[in-house]
Amino acid sequence: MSILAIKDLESGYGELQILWGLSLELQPGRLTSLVGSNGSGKTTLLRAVTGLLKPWKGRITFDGKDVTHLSPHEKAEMGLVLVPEARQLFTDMSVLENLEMGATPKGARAEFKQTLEWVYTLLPRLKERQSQIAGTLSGGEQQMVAIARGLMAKPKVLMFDELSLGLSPLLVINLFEVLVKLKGEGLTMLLVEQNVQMALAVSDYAYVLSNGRLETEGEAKKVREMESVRKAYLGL
Amino acid sequence: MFSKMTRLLWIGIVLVTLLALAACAPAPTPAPTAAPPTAAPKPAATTAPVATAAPQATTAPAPTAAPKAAEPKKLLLGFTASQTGAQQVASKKQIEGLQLWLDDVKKAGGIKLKDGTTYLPEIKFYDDESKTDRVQTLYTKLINEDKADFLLSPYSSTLVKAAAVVSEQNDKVMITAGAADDATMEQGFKKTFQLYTPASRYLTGAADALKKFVPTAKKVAIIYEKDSFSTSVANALQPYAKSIGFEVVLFEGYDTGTTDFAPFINKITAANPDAILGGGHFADGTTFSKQLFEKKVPIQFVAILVAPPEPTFKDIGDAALGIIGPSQWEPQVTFSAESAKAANLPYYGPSNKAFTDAYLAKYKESPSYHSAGGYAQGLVLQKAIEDADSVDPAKIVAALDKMNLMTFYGVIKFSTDAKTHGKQQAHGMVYMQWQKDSAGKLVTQIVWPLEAKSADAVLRK
Amino acid sequence: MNIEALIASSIDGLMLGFVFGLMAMGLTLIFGVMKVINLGHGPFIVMGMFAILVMSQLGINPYLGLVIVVLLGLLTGIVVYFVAVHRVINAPELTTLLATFSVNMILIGALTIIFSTSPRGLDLELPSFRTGAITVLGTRFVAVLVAVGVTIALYSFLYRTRTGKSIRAVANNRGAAELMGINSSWILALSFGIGTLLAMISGGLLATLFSFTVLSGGGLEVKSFVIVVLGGLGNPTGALFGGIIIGLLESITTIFIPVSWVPVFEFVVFVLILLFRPNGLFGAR
Amino acid sequence: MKTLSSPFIWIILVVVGGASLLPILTNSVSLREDMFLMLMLVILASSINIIMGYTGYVSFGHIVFFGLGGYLAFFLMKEFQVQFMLAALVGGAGASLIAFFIGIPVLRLRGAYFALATIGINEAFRSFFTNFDLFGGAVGMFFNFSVYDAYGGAKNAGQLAYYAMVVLALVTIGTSFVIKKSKFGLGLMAIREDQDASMVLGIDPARLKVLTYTISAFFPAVAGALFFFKNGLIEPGPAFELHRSIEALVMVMLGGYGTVTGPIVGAVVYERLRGFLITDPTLSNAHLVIAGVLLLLIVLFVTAGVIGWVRQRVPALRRYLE
Repeated sequence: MSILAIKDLESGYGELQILWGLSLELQPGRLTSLVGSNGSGKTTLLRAVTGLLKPWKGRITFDGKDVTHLSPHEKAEMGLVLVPEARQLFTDMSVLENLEMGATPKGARAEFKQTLEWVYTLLPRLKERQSQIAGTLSGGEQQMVAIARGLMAKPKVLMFDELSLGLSPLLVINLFEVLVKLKGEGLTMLLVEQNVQMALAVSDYAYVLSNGRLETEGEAKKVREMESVRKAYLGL
Repeated sequence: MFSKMTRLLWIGIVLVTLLALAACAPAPTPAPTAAPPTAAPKPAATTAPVATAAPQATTAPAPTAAPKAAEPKKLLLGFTASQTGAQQVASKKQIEGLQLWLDDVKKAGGIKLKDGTTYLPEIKFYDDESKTDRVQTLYTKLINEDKADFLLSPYSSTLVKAAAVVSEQNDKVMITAGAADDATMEQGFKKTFQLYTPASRYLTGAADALKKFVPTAKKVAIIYEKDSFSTSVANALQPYAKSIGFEVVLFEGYDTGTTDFAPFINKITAANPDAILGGGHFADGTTFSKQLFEKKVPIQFVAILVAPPEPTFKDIGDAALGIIGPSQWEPQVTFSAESAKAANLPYYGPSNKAFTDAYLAKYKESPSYHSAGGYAQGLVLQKAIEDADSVDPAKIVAALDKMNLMTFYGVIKFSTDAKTHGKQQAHGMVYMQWQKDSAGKLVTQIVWPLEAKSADAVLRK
Repeated sequence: MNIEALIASSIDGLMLGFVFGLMAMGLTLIFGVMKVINLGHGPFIVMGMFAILVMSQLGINPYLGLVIVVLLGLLTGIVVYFVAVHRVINAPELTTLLATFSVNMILIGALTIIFSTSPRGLDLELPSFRTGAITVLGTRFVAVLVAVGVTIALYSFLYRTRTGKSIRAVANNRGAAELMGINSSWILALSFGIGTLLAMISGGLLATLFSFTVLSGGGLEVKSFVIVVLGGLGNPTGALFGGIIIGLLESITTIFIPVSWVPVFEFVVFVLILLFRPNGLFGAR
Repeated sequence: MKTLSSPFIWIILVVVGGASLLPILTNSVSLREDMFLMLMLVILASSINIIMGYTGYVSFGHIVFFGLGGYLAFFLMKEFQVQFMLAALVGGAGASLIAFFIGIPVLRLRGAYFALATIGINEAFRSFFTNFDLFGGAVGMFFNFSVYDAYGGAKNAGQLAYYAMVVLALVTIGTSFVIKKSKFGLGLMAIREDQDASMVLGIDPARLKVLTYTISAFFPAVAGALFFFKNGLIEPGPAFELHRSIEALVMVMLGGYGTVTGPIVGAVVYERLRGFLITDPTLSNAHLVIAGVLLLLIVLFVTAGVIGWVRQRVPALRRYLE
C-alpha cells in the first residue's frame, strides 16, 4: 500500500498547462526521488501536490484519503509536508521560532520538546544558533533550518524541493547524509532534485520527468543504469 | 461583408448605450436626479391642529381681505439642505423651523393679497451633502426645472455663498439664514438678503460684555478656527477689541480638524490674557472648553463661537460652566410687541413664547437659533409679499429693502447700499452663558445685552 | 517663548503621542501582515468612540467599556476581513484600497444613519495634577497607561504565544506558513481583527479626551498614515514611537509657530520621510 | 497618424461631443449644470487613469492639481483681470510645472508609498493654502460679480465655461487615447507590468513617468480653473478635497482601469447613481451604504470594471472599446 498516490495529475499556470497526466506512488519508509531537467515540471508537481497550485484533473490520495482539493495547511496538518525550494524560512524570526512554526500540526505540537531534542541531535549546529534570526544565517545553515522545520511537523511524508540548489558540494554531501539517516529511521521521503547523480545514489525508487510527462520509473539503481538517463542527466 | 455589418451594429449599440448613459438620464423626463423632493409638504398640514394650538401667525391686517377668494395659488420655495455630511444637524433644525412656519401659514389659510388672491407656499429641497458643487447644480435645477418662485438658503456660510452665486446669476430672490459671512454680502448682490448678524458683529458684543463684567481686564487672547467664517469673525474682532482699549496678546488661528488643544492652551496661558475670545465650530469648541476646564486655566471670561448655544454642549458637564457664546437667538429672548413699541418698530409674526412652545410640541426638542432662523426665513418672505401686495420679484425686493421691523427672532433691516446690498443691518447677537440653576442643573441664560438678560453673568473661577 | 509652556506642552504631547501610536499600530499591523492599506481605519476608530459613548450612556464606565470594545473590534475586524478583503487579498494594491474604501463608505453611512453627524462628547472627569504651569490631565494619564498596557499585551501576544508567532510567520512568508500547516486565511482574519481592535481601543481612549463626530475618522486616519510612515510601514513598535514623535512635534511646534502652520509642517515632514527614509525613521537604510 | 485612423477614437469623441450638445439643443440650464459636473468628473477620472491605468501608480491625491490650477487661475482672474481661458491655461501649465518638480522625487516611490505620498502632498498644499494670505488664506477668494461683466454677465459666463469644459473633456479623452496607442504608452504599460524588466528593454522609466505625471496634472488643473471661475469663489477645503480624489479613483475602477472608455463610463455611472440615490426619498439616508455595497461588489466580483468586463466577454468589441 502506497502512502501517497498521484493519479493522472494535470495542472499548470493560467492557460499554460505544465503537467500532462502524471501518476506516481510513494511506498512507506522509502526514499523516492523525482528527477528531470530544468523546466520539466518537478516544482509544479510539488506545488500541485501540496495544494499551492490547483490540480486541474486527476486525484491525489494521501494516507488512504482523497486530498486532491485540500489546501496546503490541511495537508500539512495530515502529515504531508514540503521543504520548499529556496528554503522559504521565516527570515525575521529566530531559528527556534522557525522550528516552533514547523511544529504547527496538532500531533507535532504535543511532542514538540521530544522532536526538538531529536532534531538537535540530528543537526547539532542548530542548537548553537537557536536564538539567532534565521535571515542572518549562512545558506547551508538556512537549508538545515528548513529541513529541521519540516521534520518538526512530524510528517508522514516529507518532500524536498531542490535541496542542493546553490550549496557547496561539501554541504550537499552533509545534507544527503542527513537524508540517509532519516531513511534509516523509517521516514517516507520524496526528493525532487536537479542533481540527478546524488539523488539516484541515495534513493530507493525514482521517477524521471520530461516536459511534464513521466519518462521512466523504476528502482533507483536500475534507473541509474538506463542508457537514456545516463545520457540525458548524468552526462555519461 | 456580413462581418462588416455586425461591426457597424456593434458600433451602433455602443453609441446608443453611451448616449443613454451620458445624457438621457437628466434630459427631458426628470429622471434620477429629478426625483421628487423629500418629505416636503407633510400631510400633517391637513390634519387637525396640534393640541397646544399653535398660535396663528398674526398676519398683518389685510384690511379689505376679500373672504373666500379663488383657489389659493401655489408658491414654490426651493432650497437645499444638508441631510448628509458635516452640516446635517444644524441644517435639520433650520428646516424644522421653516416647516413650522409653513404649518402656521397653512393654518392661517395662506398668504393673502389685497385683491383676495391667496398664495399657499410649498417647499422643495434636495440634499446637498454639505458640498458646494452639489449646491450649485441643485439650485440651478430648482430655478430652471422646478421653477421655484423664491429661494431660501442652505445652512453654513460656504454653502450659502455657492447658492447665492447661482441665484444671483439667475436673478432670483433669495433669503438666507445660516450664513453670517460678511464677504459674501459684499459682492454687489442685488437680490440676496441676509437674516443672520454678519460675522463682523458676532463677537464685538462679547468684548463689550467683557469690559462691563471684568472692569480690570486688559489683555485678551483671540483664537479662532482657520475657516472662512471664524476667520472673518476674528478679523473683525481684533481691531474692535483694540479700539475699546484691550491689548490683544495673542491672535492666532488653528487648523480646522484640530483635535488636541492642550499645547495651544499652554501657549495661551503663557501669554497670560484676562479673557479668551474666538473659537470656531462645535467639535473644536467643546474640546477647547473641556481642556480649559481640565487644565484649570484661571481665566474668568471665555466667549467662543457656535458651540455653546448647542444643547449638546452640556455633554461636557461642568466644563461648560461659565462659557459664553454668541447666538442669533435664544428661547429666552425678550423681543415682543411691547419692546417693539418701545423701539418704535412694528412687530410681526408670532410671539417668542408661541414659537418656542409650538416648536417644542411638534419636535419634542427646544428650538435652537438655527430653528428660529429657518422660521424667520419664511416669515420675512411672507411679510415682504404682504407689503408688496404681489409676488413680483422686483416689488418683493423693494419691500425687503424697505423692511424695518421686529419679530420674535429680533430686529430685521437690510442694507440698501449698492456695495453691501442685502447685508443684515439691525439684527444683533445675544450672548448666552452656561450656568447652574438652583437644582444644580446646567442651563443657558442670556447675559448680554443687559436689556435682554435673563440672568446675571457668572465669571469662571 | 516661555520655557514653562514648552515643558507643559511637551508633557501633553508626549502623553497624547502614546494614544496616537496605539491608533496607528492597528494600521501598520494590518499592512505588515497582508500588505493592505486599510482605508477603513478611520471608521474603526470612530466605532470605538461611539461604542464607548453608547456604553457610558448605558452607565458603563468608559474604561470598563474598553474590554467590551476589544471583543467588538476583534469580531468586526474578522467579519470585515472575510466579507471585503479575503477575496482580493492577492490582487493588486488598488483593489484592496478600494475594497477597504467601500468598507469605509458603508460604515460611515451606517454610523451616520444611527448617530447623525452631530458632535458628541463624554462627560468624564478625572482629577488632574498641577504644579506651576504644568498640568497632567487625569484622562490623559489613564490613556497613556492603557496604551502602554495594550502595547505590552500585543507584544507578549506576538512574541510569546504560538498564535502570535503564527501571525509573524504569515507576515514574513505567507506561502511557507501555509506549507507548515498554518491556516493563513484564519491568521489574516485574526490579524485584521487585532488591527481593528487596536483602532477601536484608541478611538475609545480618544473619546475620553476630545469631543468627536461620526466624521472624525477622516483626519485621524490621515494622521495614522503619517505616524505609520514615520515609524516604518508594518512596524508596530515604530508606530508607537512615530505616535510619540508626532505628539511631541505637534505640541512643541505649537509653541514656536502659529498653530495653523503645524499641519503644513507635519505633512511636509511626512512627504520628506517617505522620500528619504521610506522605511521609517527607525528602519534599515 | 496611425492612431487617428482607429474608428474608436472618433466614435467616442462623437458620443461625448454629441452628449455635450444636448443641453444647448434643449436649452436647459440645469441639464447644462449636470453635464458640466459630469464632464469635470470625466476629466478627473481620465487624467487619473493616464497616470494610474497606464503606469500602475495609484495617485490618491490627484485632486491637488485641481486645486492648484483653480487657485492660480482664480488669482490671475481676480487680481489681474486675465481672460478666463488664458488664466485656465496658465493655471494648467503652472500645475503641470509643479507636478514635474514633485514628480521627479515622488515617482521614485513605489506602490503604497507613492499612494501615501500623494495624500501627504495634497494635505500639505491644503493646509498651506489655508495659511497663505496672498490667496485669501482660510477665507479664500471670491469675485465681485462685476468680473462677469466682461463675459456678458454671469449667465453668459456660465455658458462660456461650459463650452470650455466640453473642449477640455474632448482633449483629455483624445490625449488619453493617443498616449495609450503610442510607443510612449507602450513603454508605460511595460512599466506597469514590470518596472525593472522595462529598463532592460531600453525604456527610461523615470523620464516616462515624470512626463506622464506632468501631462496628467494639466487637465484637472484646467478643469479646476473653469470650475472655480463659474463658482465665483474658491476656498481651500473644496479645492483640495481628498474625498473627491478617491471618488475619481472609484470611477476609474468602476469603468475599467487602463482603458480610455472606462473612466468615462465610470464617471457617468457613478455620478448618475449618486444623483439617483441622494434624491430618492427612501434611499437618500442610506446612500453611502448602498454606494459602498455596490462598489464592494464590483471590486470583489467585476475586477476589470465595466469596460474591462465587456472586453473580456466580447472580444469582437475590443477594437471599438479601448
